[in-house]
Amino acid sequence: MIELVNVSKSFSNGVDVLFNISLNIGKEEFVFIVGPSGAGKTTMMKLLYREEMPSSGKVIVDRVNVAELDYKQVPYLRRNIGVVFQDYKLLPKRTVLENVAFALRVTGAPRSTIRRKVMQALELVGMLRRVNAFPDELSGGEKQRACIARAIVNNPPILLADEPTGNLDPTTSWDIIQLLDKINRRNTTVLVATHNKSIVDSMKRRVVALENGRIVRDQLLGGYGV
Amino acid sequence: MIELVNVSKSFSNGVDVLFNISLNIGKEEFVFIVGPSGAGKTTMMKLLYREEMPSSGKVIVDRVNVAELDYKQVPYLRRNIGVVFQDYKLLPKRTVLENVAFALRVTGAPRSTIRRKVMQALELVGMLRRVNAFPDELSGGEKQRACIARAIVNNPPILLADEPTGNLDPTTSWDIIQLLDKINRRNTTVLVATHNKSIVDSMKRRVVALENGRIVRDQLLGGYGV
Amino acid sequence: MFSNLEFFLIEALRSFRRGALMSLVAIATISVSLVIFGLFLLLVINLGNIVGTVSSRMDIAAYVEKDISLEEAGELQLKLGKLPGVEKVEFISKTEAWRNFKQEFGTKLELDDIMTSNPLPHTFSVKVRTPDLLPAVAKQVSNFQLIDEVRYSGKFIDQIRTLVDAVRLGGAALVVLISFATLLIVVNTIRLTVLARETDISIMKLVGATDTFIKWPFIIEGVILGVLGGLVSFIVLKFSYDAIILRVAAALPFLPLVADQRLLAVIHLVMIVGGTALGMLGAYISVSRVLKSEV
Amino acid sequence: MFSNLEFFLIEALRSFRRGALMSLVAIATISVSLVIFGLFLLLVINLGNIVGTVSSRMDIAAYVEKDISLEEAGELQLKLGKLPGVEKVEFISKTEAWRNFKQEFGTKLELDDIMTSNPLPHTFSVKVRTPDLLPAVAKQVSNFQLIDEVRYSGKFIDQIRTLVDAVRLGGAALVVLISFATLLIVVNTIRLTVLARETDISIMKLVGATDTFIKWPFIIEGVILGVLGGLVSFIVLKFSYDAIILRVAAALPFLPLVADQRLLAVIHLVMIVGGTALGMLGAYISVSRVLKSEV
Ligand SMILES: Nc1ncnc2c1ncn2[C@@H]1O[C@H](COP(=O)(O)OP(=O)(O)OP(=O)(O)O)[C@@H](O)[C@H]1O
Ligand SMILES: Nc1ncnc2c1ncn2[C@@H]1O[C@H](COP(=O)(O)OP(=O)(O)OP(=O)(O)O)[C@@H](O)[C@H]1O
Ligand SMILES: [Mg+2]
Ligand SMILES: [Mg+2]
Repeated sequence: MIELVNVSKSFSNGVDVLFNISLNIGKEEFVFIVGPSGAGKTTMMKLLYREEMPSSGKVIVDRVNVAELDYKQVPYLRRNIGVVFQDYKLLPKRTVLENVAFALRVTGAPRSTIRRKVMQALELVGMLRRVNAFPDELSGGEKQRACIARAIVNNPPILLADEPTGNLDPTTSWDIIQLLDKINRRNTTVLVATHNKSIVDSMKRRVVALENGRIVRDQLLGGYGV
Repeated sequence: MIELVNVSKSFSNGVDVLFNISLNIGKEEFVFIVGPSGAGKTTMMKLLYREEMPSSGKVIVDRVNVAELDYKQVPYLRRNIGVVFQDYKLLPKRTVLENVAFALRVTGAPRSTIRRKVMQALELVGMLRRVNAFPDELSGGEKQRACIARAIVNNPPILLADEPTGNLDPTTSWDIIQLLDKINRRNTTVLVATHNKSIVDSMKRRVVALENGRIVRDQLLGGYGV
Repeated sequence: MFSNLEFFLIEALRSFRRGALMSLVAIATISVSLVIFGLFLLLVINLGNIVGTVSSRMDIAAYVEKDISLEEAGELQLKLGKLPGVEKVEFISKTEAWRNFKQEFGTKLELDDIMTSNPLPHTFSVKVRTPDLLPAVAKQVSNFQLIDEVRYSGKFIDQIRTLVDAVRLGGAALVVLISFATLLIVVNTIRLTVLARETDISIMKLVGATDTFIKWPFIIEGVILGVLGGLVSFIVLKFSYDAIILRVAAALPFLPLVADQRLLAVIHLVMIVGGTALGMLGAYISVSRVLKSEV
Repeated sequence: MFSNLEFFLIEALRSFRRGALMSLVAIATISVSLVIFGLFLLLVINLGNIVGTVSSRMDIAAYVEKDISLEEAGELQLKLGKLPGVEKVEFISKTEAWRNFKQEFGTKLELDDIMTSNPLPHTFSVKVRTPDLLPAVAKQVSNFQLIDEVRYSGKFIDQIRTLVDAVRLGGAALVVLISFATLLIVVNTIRLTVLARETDISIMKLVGATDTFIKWPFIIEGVILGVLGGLVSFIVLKFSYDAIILRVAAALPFLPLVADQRLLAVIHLVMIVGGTALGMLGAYISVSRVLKSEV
């Protein structure tokens, strides 16, 4: 489903972030990306939905080389990849409901199904109570959950979750990870970048460890540390 | 140093967040605030530096009732309280260096001391490598560390850290907590709101647990759970 | 596309409402620049009109020395009136002319004592439609047998004609310039409101919105801003111009101000339609720019 | 306060540079509205000037019937010239007047055949400084013993005077209106750039900045935008006006356009200073508003 071949990334201001990354992730997989702050986890994910372009190498998502994708096709790629952004990226002047609905609206989904699916997704992340709140009126964890709801509302074949539990208490974190796991079992490829040691250790899934832009470990049934 | 007396907080749109909170924190203390997402941790901290006003009750910081403070005095209150915001609140068009320096500039500190203190603070959080980057060019953890550097650069007598390790790997998290501990030993009152169970458990400090806007536990030498 | 129209409309209205202060500031700016535009337009039209009227008052004097009967005079007047370019022909008999002359100089000169007979000729005063027709008409008039001499103040008319041309040209240039300026101000104002939402736009792109999908609500919002700006300026201009012509008509009744309701309606329409078009254009340009600069 | 000036300046320059697109858009808008303002000002000044010149050409005719010597005439001319409000006095002897008259009507009338003596009086043509002085001066002129009759075209002068007053008043009103409009546009433009940085302002407050500390860089930035907008508009206006008067002087040499370099310098100064002041004012108002609305 996802294939990185000798991918390197340097930013225009000369910062080198990824060095010769190669990685192959199958359709049914659930992968944790771990590594210290600044290792390049977020950057690697950004390559997949083309928020960033690789400096060299191939980024293949669902048999398509993302870097060579026509500009017009990018929105359709992105609709197939649900993303939980590390910094949420909620639209500030829209309520939680509208934010989540937006991801469905862009696909042209009919109004009736939108409302049903949005409420479902918000229920899954435990946010029914705050549907009409604006992002400014949410706690950190609530924003994070709204963002998760938006990422999954569309049932995308690929789900990228960048530090999805950074602002959640252990119980809620655990619920969210269970949710991601359930989604994975419904045939969705799931990538989770996280620093949450206890979750990685107890899930026993494939772990890819980045350090200074290089893959230093790729382990099935791995843990957070070595 | 900090005293809350029967504090309640409802937002103007009718959401009740804090109910009759009373709390007394001494000058030398290091306190963890824990509780599920949406419990009211951030709101409680906002009352201390007057980002929010209490609906009722007294909020006393350094013998002054914050709610009755003259508008002109608020900046001086805030200079005495270093805050690590949960959402960082870095100025987007300024580099890391400028962001941290800003907290000193507002106090009218001389240029020479500013540079020295800023570099010191950035070194403490391990951000010397990225001093000239803009917030947009930082990883999640780097933003968080820049925000921590800004909060401590001024050596404020009170330090509020709202989820300061949410985007940091366990090693860096631990370094940051050690740093906060060191700052506390230099006679600074430190409040840390966090979901990081392992840190709270191993630090063995005073723990205040919030749930649905009420203090459900206040324990010296406590842990994350009961 | 069109199934989304309702949604886009709702979107536009919402963002309009939620960014109320910015929207109001934008509308105020648009209204103000449209009012200036309208005032300029009316000023130029009126100037053209005034100069036009003044110049149309220029006439040709055709003298007949032979004593002619009233009948003959009437006949000639009719013929002259039928010449192309002629607006009006007046007949001033030599008696009348003499009376006028005496009125001008008479009180102090005992003219009747000095002169036994009236020395002045009969005069036809020929008004032409536009001053540039003067030479041609004068030539035709002089071709009539009865007419002995034709006069018009050539140099003065030339000056007036140049002035009229200059005012018309200058006015047109000014209108073009002000249109351009208005366009710039309106487009820029809307661009500022769009630039303020760059972050929103980048988020929309990241969650899979196509450029078209993002554009429409902005364009509709631009149209709303433009329409409201146009309406406000229309109201301001209408009432102030009505007040102005009333006052001017009272104070300077001889000044020919434009009060043709149909022309005014057209100008007002231009302002509303112009505001709308500019709002749309401004939004389109700005949002396209921002979209291109985003990932 | 002033120890911070350097810092504020650097801050302002930085935010100006980093928000380059917005700044450019703002400067463009400000320039455009100032150019319109300047054009309007020049238009009104020139209109006033033209009407003023035209009306100053109105004169009083004073008739002397008695035959006077050239010496007497010269003396009288001198005395008339010394009356307050009088600009220029011309003497047209009866012979000259008769020659003019004959030139006007003469070719076709054998006047000399009819009249043995010149029936016209000597005439002094008295020009006054402003048309409203006409009645007073006329009265004084008529008090001279030698003068038999004094004439000026009262009704026409009244109309001209009303017109001059109207143009002056209307011009002043227009200038006030356009000044106000320019003010609104500039202030609003800057307000839009400030509104776009509400978040920045709230963050600054949260890390302990006083309102004054936040305000200054914005005000300096407003001044920079205003100065640059003013300079651009000054350059545009200077060159276009120079081009216009050259062309008009060639095409309509009789039109008295204002080319007084000192007056123009004042207008240009007004634009630059005005731009600066408006930039400052706009920034001050907007940032104060935002500051008040923030925590
Ligand atoms: N736009 C950019 N321009 C320049 N450097 C960048 C940019 N974005 C990221 N970087 C740098 O690239 C490195 C990797 O960033 P990335 O966000 O991928 O880290 P990460 O692994 O997600 O870290 P974290 O766990 O802290 O979120 C960081 O040092 C960061 O400063
Ligand atoms: N401005 C606001 N208006 C309305 N409700 C608000 C506002 N700010 C916060 N709330 C609500 O108050 C409750 C407590 O929020 P708070 O941010 O204090 O939670 P928290 O304990 O910090 O949670 P987290 O761990 O997720 O950050 C939440 O339900 C939140 O939605
Ligand atoms: Mg990251
Ligand atoms: Mg919080």
